[in-house]
Amino acid sequence: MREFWSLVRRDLLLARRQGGAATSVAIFFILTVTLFPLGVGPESALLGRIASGVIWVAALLATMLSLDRVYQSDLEDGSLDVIAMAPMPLELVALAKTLAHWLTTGLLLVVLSPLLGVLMQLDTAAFGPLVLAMALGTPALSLLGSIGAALTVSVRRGGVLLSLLVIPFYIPVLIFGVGAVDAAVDGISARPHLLILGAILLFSLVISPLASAAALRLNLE
Amino acid sequence: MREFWSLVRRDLLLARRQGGAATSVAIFFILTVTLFPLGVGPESALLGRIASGVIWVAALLATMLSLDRVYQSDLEDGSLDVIAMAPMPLELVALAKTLAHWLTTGLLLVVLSPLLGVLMQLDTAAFGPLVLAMALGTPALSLLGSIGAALTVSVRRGGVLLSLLVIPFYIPVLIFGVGAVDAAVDGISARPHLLILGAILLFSLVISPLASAAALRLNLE
Amino acid sequence: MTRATPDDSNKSFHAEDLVCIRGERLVFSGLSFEVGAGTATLLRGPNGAGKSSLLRLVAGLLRPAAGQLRWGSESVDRDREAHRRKVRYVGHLDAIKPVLSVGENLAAWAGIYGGRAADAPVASALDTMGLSGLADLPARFLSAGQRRRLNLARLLLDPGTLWLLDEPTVSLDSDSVNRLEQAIKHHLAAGGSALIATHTDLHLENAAVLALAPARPAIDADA
Amino acid sequence: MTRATPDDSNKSFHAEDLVCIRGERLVFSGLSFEVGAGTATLLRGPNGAGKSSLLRLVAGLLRPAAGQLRWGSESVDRDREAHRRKVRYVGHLDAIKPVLSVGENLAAWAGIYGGRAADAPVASALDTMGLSGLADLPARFLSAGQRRRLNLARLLLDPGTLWLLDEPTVSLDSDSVNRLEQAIKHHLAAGGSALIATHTDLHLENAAVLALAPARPAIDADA
Amino acid sequence: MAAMHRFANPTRFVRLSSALLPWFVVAMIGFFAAGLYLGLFVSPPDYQQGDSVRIMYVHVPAATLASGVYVVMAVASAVALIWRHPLADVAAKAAAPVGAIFTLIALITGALWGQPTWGTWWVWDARLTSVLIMLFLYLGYMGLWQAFDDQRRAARAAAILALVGAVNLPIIKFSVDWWNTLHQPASILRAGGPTIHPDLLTPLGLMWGGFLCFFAAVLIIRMQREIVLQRIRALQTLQVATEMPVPQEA
Ligand code: HEM
Ligand SMILES: Nc1ncnc2c1ncn2[C@@H]1O[C@H](COP(=O)(O)OP(=O)(O)OP(=O)(O)O)[C@@H](O)[C@H]1O
Ligand SMILES: Nc1ncnc2c1ncn2[C@@H]1O[C@H](COP(=O)(O)OP(=O)(O)OP(=O)(O)O)[C@@H](O)[C@H]1O
Ligand SMILES: [Mg+2]
Ligand SMILES: [Mg+2]
Repeated sequence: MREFWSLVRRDLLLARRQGGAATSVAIFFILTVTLFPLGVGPESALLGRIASGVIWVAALLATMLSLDRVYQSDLEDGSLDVIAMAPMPLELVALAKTLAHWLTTGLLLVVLSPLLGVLMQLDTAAFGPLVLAMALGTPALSLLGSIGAALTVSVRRGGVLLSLLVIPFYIPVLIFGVGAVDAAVDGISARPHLLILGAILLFSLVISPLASAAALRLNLE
Repeated sequence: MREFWSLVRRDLLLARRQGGAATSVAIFFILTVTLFPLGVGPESALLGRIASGVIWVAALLATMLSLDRVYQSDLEDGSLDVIAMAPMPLELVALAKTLAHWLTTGLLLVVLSPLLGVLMQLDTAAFGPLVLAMALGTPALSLLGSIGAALTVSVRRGGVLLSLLVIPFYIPVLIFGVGAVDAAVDGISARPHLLILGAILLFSLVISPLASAAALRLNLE
Repeated sequence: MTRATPDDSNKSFHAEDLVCIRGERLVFSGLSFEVGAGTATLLRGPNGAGKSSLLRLVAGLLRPAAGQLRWGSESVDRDREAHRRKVRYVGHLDAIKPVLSVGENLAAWAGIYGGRAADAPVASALDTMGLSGLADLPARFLSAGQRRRLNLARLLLDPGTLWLLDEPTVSLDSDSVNRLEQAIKHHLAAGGSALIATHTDLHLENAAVLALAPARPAIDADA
Repeated sequence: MTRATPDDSNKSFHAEDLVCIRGERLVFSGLSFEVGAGTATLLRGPNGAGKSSLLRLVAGLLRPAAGQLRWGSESVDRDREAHRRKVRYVGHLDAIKPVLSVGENLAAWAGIYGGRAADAPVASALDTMGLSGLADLPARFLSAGQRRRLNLARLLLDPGTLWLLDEPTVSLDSDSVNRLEQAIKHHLAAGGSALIATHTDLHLENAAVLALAPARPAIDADA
Repeated sequence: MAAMHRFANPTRFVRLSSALLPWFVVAMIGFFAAGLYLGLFVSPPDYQQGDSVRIMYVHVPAATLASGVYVVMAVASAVALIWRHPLADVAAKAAAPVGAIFTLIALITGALWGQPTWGTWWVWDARLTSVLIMLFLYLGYMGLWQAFDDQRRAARAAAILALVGAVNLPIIKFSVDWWNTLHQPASILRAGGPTIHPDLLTPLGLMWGGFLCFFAAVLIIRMQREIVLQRIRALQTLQVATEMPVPQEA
């Protein structure tokens, strides 16, 4: 496990140094959401109705756009060869890198989501469920995204193929994430949505390391 | 000018070979737009109201995401050194690469926008202005984006920083692009918006090659 | 977790009837050789003969289309993790992060390799490759030769048993080539072994030469 | 558009009092040298001495912190485009697109370089570097040495006047090194010139040597 | 050569499938002819929708087979990954474009049908949304195949994706249904879904049979072509081996 945490620490250090990757994800998230009042018009009733959807779509996009960081640069400069030969299973490598990805993107999205709720005139009653849903949903996004990132890692400029692969898998997270917030807005319990999000998270936690490791193995050849 | 067209042709060839970069941009555009109904719900009236905004935001994102293709891979493999030493001014190089970028992304967005109008339940009266506004707006997006791409080209994984730089410049295009469509929906003339979009395009056409070339020069050092 | 020190695996490494196919083209076939403990084998052959491919095969990064890799009589496939703990691969690519300093780059590898490497003094590895003055320099400022030296310094953190070096002398000045030769000799003297692809000369006594020619490999034992 | 053929610029290239600063560190200063028409200069020095930096300076990809570059008596800054038309730079990086075939890679450069290069038979350039059999192979399948040969073949499309080669022999097998030497000699015989950074030996008669040592460069004239 | 070994089994497949192919083609022509005749000329027009109801004879079989083909693909991928059966990859690769085309036909005929019946080309109904997502899954799968030039690696990557997709498919379907019932249902669809008249059932069944035979025939043709290509590649592999120059240096 020492190697596992070393790898996580390394990826965090790299993210911090690489032009503040984490802050850029945060700013991308905020900017995408602020584009909407500009695009859709400022009526607060309309904004409030689409708030949960817009925030979640922006979270999906922000996660997806940062996915190529997970494996790609390590493959390109040969680091992935060296990591793959380290004395730990490739499944653990994938998990460590996914964890580091979540810590530098998803975690920030969780923290920032109330702020965006304010910007989008979201009902204050829904802030709690929004944060909770984000806390359960974003790790699932990182885990599912890791599979796509690993599959396309040796494909030059695979970024857009990556989004094509990943978006269908993101749809359930989007739907139940939005569902949790909308339930709270409508005054019903968000619990069922949150439970389903939890189930999706557990499910991704099981398949992601396996599928990512298998994908990495074939891409190293 | 022979060199100019050779460079455009080369970039088009590369785009075609690189896993169908152009089709992937198209797919990304469609995917992003489909996420919104899933996020905000399927009611046609609501969707129709936010349609123009969503389509334009998706166009912005699709353009932005493909921007790193313009210079980055050429810098990373040393091709940009060789191109910069070719017997043509760097301004022309920037223009050629931007043109190739538009032909493989913006042009597709123009063609696809009516289809997305259908998906988003947009008023059919607005289809004409939507296509026109896209035809004027997307070249401006490529030109303005080229400046950002050139500025961030030597930053590893500069993708998100790039979006930070570029989004503020994209906002006028977004506002008048959406304005043109909404005017048509409301039954007023879209002409003033289209004229302003044309002016933005001309303006970008003048400053983009100059600024991009200066930024490239900086980054080659 | 057992550690691979030269002692606990005093067996020679064998390859038998290896076939390598890349991009659906046959690179070599029927290749057999042995790398004994304490010995080095130089891999030679024209461009495209398959030297890099062979090294990646032995490293476990590529799977052979046919053939076997063994430590003594035990097949590598039986325990791939043990194999990984024994081999150290330095390829054409640098595995250097430009945003980290020279010292941080090496420290990161030391952590990830765990075991002995985690406690290995990064400073002494840098020193051996003549990089001690540059430890705090961001790696993006390194020249081609300095980058390669940093990459080679990784070997010294935890030397493992079998070194797989792909053109290690590229971009190195003559002083650095000497340092590399010393490091290899030291590794061999400690019971390690090495398989080295190179187009230039490396001064190693008693090194076997494995000449690779597509589909017709041969082994002669001289320096 | 005037073309740079060896005839129309039968002047030697001069560098005077060059100062190079990279990443806010002084790499070298007060460096002066001359590369006459028909001659080659070998650039030597330990790793990090500034060979690659000097070549990028001369190529115009870096600006010197101080000092002057001249063709005969005419400063390079007066007409940078003419200078670009005269120099040909082959650096550490490959400038090879993995998705294009070997032939397409070279053809793309020929088009972009316009003038003489556009009409130059790509096939003959490939042949000279021993790549003729590989013209239709996607470049991503190339081995390290084959990639370098493809990169060098670019020089032959439109040779310009002054070749700037950064460690051109890296990864080349001995046969390819011969081909490269022949190509350089041919270029010199046609009135061209070359500035070549290398750690290995290149067999060129009458090549001057410019030895670079950080902040203390010196010129000796022998082979 | 060991590589040739792998094709012993495909050889048998080619023989068997070549024998079956004409039957599928004949059956397909028969089904289509009878189905189209009954559907276009014999069956009565719908009292509400008029003749546009006849689009159903193409729409419904295409829509049902669209997800059926994905199941075939996923099973083939599982076989390929677990047992490394050489035919399984070929089958999965051959099935994907057929499935994508069925999906596309369902979408296009659905949209053509929707215009006269609902007055709009598209609504975000749960079923339609699932079909759209299905199209994305197909496109991603085919894109991944294309992105690699080494067929062996492409096969493995695509198989991993197909399997992950298959286990995700129920979750996606479930979530889309949930999403649709959560919001007030798109009213037109509730009203518009016509119950199928027995007179329409016979031509529908015939057309369905025709589509199925079409799938089988195209699958066989594509698989055979893929096997031939694989053989050519294997031959080229060997040929390169013998043509390689033998270097002199030791
Ligand atoms: C783009 C638009 C459409 C799509 C993607 C679509 C999709 C589907 C799918 C997936 C099925 C198969 C359901 C199953 O497996 O049981 C289906 C069946 C059917 N569709 Fe559509 N459809 C579309 C438009 C329409 C329209 C406009 C109508 C007519 C008003 C229609 C009428 C039917 C009928 C009658 C069936 C068969 C009966 C049933 O299973 O309920 N569809 N469609
Ligand atoms: N990633 C790859 N995919 C497909 N084929 C490859 C790949 N890499 C190399 N090859 C092919 O395999 C053969 C052997 O390549 P390899 O890199 O092993 O040669 P090498 O002996 O290391 O040559 P060099 O001396 O030039 O480094 C070459 O003919 C090359 O075309
Ligand atoms: N991009 C850069 N930014 C800042 N400093 C750099 C950069 N590249 C190189 N340097 C520094 O400039 C000095 C000279 O580097 P250069 O690459 O010119 O050396 P070199 O003589 O080519 O060495 P080698 O033989 O290793 O290739 C080195 O000390 C290096 O630290
Ligand atoms: Mg090699
Ligand atoms: Mg150098």
